[in-house]
Amino acid sequence: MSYKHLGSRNSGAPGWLFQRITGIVLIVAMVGHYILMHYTPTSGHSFASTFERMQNPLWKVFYLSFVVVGIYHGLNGVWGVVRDFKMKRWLSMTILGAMIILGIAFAVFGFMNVLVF
Amino acid sequence: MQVTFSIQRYDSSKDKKPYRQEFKLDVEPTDRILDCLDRIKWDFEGSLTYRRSCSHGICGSDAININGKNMLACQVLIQDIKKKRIKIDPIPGMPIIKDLVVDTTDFFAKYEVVKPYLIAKNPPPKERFQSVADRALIDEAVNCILCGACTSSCPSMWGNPNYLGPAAMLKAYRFAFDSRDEAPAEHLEAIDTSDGVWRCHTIFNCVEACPKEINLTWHISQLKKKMVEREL
Amino acid sequence: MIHKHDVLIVGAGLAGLRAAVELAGKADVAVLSKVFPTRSHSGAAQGGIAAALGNEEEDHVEWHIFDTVKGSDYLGDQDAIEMMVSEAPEVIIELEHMGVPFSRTKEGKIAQRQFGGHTRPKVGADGKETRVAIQRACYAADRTGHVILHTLYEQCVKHNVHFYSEYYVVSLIVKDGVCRGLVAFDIQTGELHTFHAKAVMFGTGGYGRAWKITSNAYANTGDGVAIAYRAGIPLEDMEFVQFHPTGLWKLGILVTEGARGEGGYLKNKNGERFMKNYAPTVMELAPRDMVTRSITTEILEGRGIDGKDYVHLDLTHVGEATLKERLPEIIGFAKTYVGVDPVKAPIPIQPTAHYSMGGIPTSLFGEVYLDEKGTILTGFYAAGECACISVHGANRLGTNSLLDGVVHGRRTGKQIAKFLQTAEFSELPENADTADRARIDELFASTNFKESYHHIKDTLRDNMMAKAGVYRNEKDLKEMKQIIHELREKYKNVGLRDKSKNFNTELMEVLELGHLLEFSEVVVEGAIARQECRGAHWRTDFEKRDDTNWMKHTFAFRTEKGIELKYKPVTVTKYQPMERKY
Amino acid sequence: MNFYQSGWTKVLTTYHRFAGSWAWIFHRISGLALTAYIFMHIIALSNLQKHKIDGGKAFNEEMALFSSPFFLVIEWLLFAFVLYHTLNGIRIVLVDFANGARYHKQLHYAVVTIGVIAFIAMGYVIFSHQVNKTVAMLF
Repeated sequence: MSYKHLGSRNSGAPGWLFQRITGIVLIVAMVGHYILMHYTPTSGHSFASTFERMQNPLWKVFYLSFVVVGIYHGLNGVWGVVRDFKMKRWLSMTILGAMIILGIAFAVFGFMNVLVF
Repeated sequence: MQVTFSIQRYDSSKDKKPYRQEFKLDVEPTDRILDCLDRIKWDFEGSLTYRRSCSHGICGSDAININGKNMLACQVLIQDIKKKRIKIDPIPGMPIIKDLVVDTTDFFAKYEVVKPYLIAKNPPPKERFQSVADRALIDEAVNCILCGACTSSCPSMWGNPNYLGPAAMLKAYRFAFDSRDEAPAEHLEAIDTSDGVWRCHTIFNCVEACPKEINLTWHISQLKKKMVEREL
Repeated sequence: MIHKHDVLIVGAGLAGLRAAVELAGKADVAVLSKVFPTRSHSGAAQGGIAAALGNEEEDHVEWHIFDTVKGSDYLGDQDAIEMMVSEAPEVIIELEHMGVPFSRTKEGKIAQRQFGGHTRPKVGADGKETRVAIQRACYAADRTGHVILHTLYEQCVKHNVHFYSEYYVVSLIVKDGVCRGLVAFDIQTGELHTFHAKAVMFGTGGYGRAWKITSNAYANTGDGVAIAYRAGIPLEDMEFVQFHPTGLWKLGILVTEGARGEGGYLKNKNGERFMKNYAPTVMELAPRDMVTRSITTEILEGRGIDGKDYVHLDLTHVGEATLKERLPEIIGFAKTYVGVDPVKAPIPIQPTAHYSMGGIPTSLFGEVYLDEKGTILTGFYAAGECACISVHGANRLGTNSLLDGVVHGRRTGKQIAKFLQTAEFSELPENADTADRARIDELFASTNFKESYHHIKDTLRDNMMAKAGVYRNEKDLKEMKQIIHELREKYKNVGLRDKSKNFNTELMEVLELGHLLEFSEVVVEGAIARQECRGAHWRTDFEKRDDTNWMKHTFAFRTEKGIELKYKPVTVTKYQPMERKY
Repeated sequence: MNFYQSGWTKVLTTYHRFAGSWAWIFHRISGLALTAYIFMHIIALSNLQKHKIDGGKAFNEEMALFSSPFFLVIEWLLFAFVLYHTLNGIRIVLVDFANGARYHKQLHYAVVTIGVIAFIAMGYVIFSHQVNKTVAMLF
């Protein structure tokens, strides 16, 4: 006898593993970000210092990846929450689609914030 | 000493919704909850219904919810519960047939999904050898009595009843990690789905609920690691 | 509703499931069980399953046969014992291949441990041969029954065996010497179903629930035995009921003999290992009937702990590591139920009703006898604890019960397969379920609750413990007979308070009580008649075993006038009775 | 027969919550909050895009607003979410890849202890500048 709901055959292994890897990456990035922002709280937040920092391509790469990894980790987490509820396939697929569009849109928007310099 | 039992009653053949009934009982601190249920049934309310058989925690019939925690009625003494008021419910997440008796059809259907049997061909004339260390790997997993306390305690299962649940995962582990099994992949494949092992969020409710003190989450995390190795 | 299957197996313990596995794929087989299959009480067996594998030390099938014959107090049929023990190694290997996770030796073979009554010859310094304990019990920690039961169920799942789980069988359909099926009700809906079959097999387990202190499950109410008896089948050797020496005090929960096999001591209130006075060569590893009597004697003579009705099982010297590895369940039980950590303190124990040697008389192949002369009832089979072949005689050796279940389940399965090659469906009598339907309707219709069934049950169990327990005498037994008569009268007025057909466990308990009363009378009747001391049947008004008059099996028949007893001689092949000393 | 089954919310609120379920609930809540925050953060920083026009004026004004005491408290709370999600994230990784499942409760208590200490320390860091400013103003 087989169970009526075998679930989708797609393995969740990559998603599960990337969630952990991106999590660790985010921890490192977050610590850096926090030190930077709070070590010199008055000057660190000013436009001048931000402008200066953004002239360095390495910082640009850092923030670009921060945006991508952050959005991925966040939305993948939300997707995990969504899948914890039994729902019709069309509904879960709609939610997934909306999340992907939202993710891409905000990634582009975030990129613009960085690439404007 | 006197203890109040508040028991959820429901007869699926006639009641629309469950209701609660209270019983006051003089008990000894060393009485089992099951003994108390028996006394209520025999002396007060003949229609109180629950499952039981071995009465010492090996058959797995009498998993119930006591004060919000899943446990075996025969394995908990009055003195283990520090309260004078004992709330008794059927284990959650499964349809109720009558009072404390739940429908376990789905639970066992999920168990069957993972191919819960040794897959091995061409047996040798004598026993298959297995080292003490290999046997130790499945030592905890073979203790499972299929009482359902774990699966019923899992928030992932409450949200998504299709989730296979910790008991089925443990069974998959028991065979996938048995050195004698020749097709671990077959057991693993069954749980490597969206309703399978990936719905486990290491909440540890199953570990708290297990009357045989099996650390199910540890076993599930071994399965996840094996799955990642297999996929990538 | 009528269901049709080639074979119906009642009871999903070791015997029933093993037979189902044997028949799966060869016939349309269905298993009925009043509890979900893995809840069967075979799962509570702890210590081990015996076979002369010789994995730990030299062993021979011959030695095992001898031990079983001697352990049975020479009441066991030696042809049956020989057959069972010879098949043992093969059957264990088969179980291992099915996936039973046995504990292992250093070389990776199936591990074995010592158990009561299992011995090997040893020539002492003085040239005399004595017998000392041998490691013969294959085990999986102290959960041997559990792992075998689950493995057999797994095999049934693999082979798509059809289960009717939570169906309670109420009667057999027998007509003109042919068993044609049975009547059962679905506990979940309360509907009565009729099952039509070519062959019916019972593997319904024992009847230990008739005693107050018992290691048996609530379910072990001897239903199969009583149903067969009502269907006109005699019962064999019912007076032989084994009391396990070590049950947890007051609760009767089993503490495996493996605890003594691992080196545990029995101590009285003086801290003395009293078994040296009763069985000097094997001490605590004497057969169960002897140890039980020794403990009971100690208690009766005032040497129980604090003068109470228990003695100590001391495991503190065995060592924490060994205990945790080999007896984890026992540690759990002791901590949960009596608040004792066996690593640090001795466990309070008392004898507990454990195993039913008697039951439905069968041939070596599980065919059920209709009388003491060997007439066979076509289409009906029995195996396991509910059957009496008789391999256990007057006293079963530890670890031989699982062996009995598996060996005879398998052999009966094979026999049924053979029978099915030629068998046809016999016609089902009309209205086969009328009587049962009437009985159940009557219970549902009862308006008053004149007698409480549990009061009758408690009275029965208390008295059986006191009067038909470890030690018996004529006066007590006759009183017991009278009590049962009175209780049977009261039972007629029992009614139901729960009128819902949905999962009515009260109805089930009432029907079970009827079965308890039915066979308890047979137990008492057989015990009154048997004027000797043999194995588990120990009469204080007789001094010893009487081989001249009593080397025979009791057959109890249900007649209009009451119970009629007849006898059948014991089959002796190689081993002549001798004094039973250890 | 109409089998009755309690709904998800009822079960979730009545079932006893052990260390592990608290950890899971907090992890979920903080995770969802942080995801929402990422989006808000990106929107907030979009003022940077105006710098070619206004030379960073809008951005600086926004930053000045954020350094007001009210937003400092909000920032401190945000840090609590970040902190918990980070520490429990480490706990989850230990459960998944190391032998953490055997010590999940101890790990949870460690997370809570370290979290509380770090939260207070961060409070000092955030508000000390404010305190310094206030002190400097008074004297």
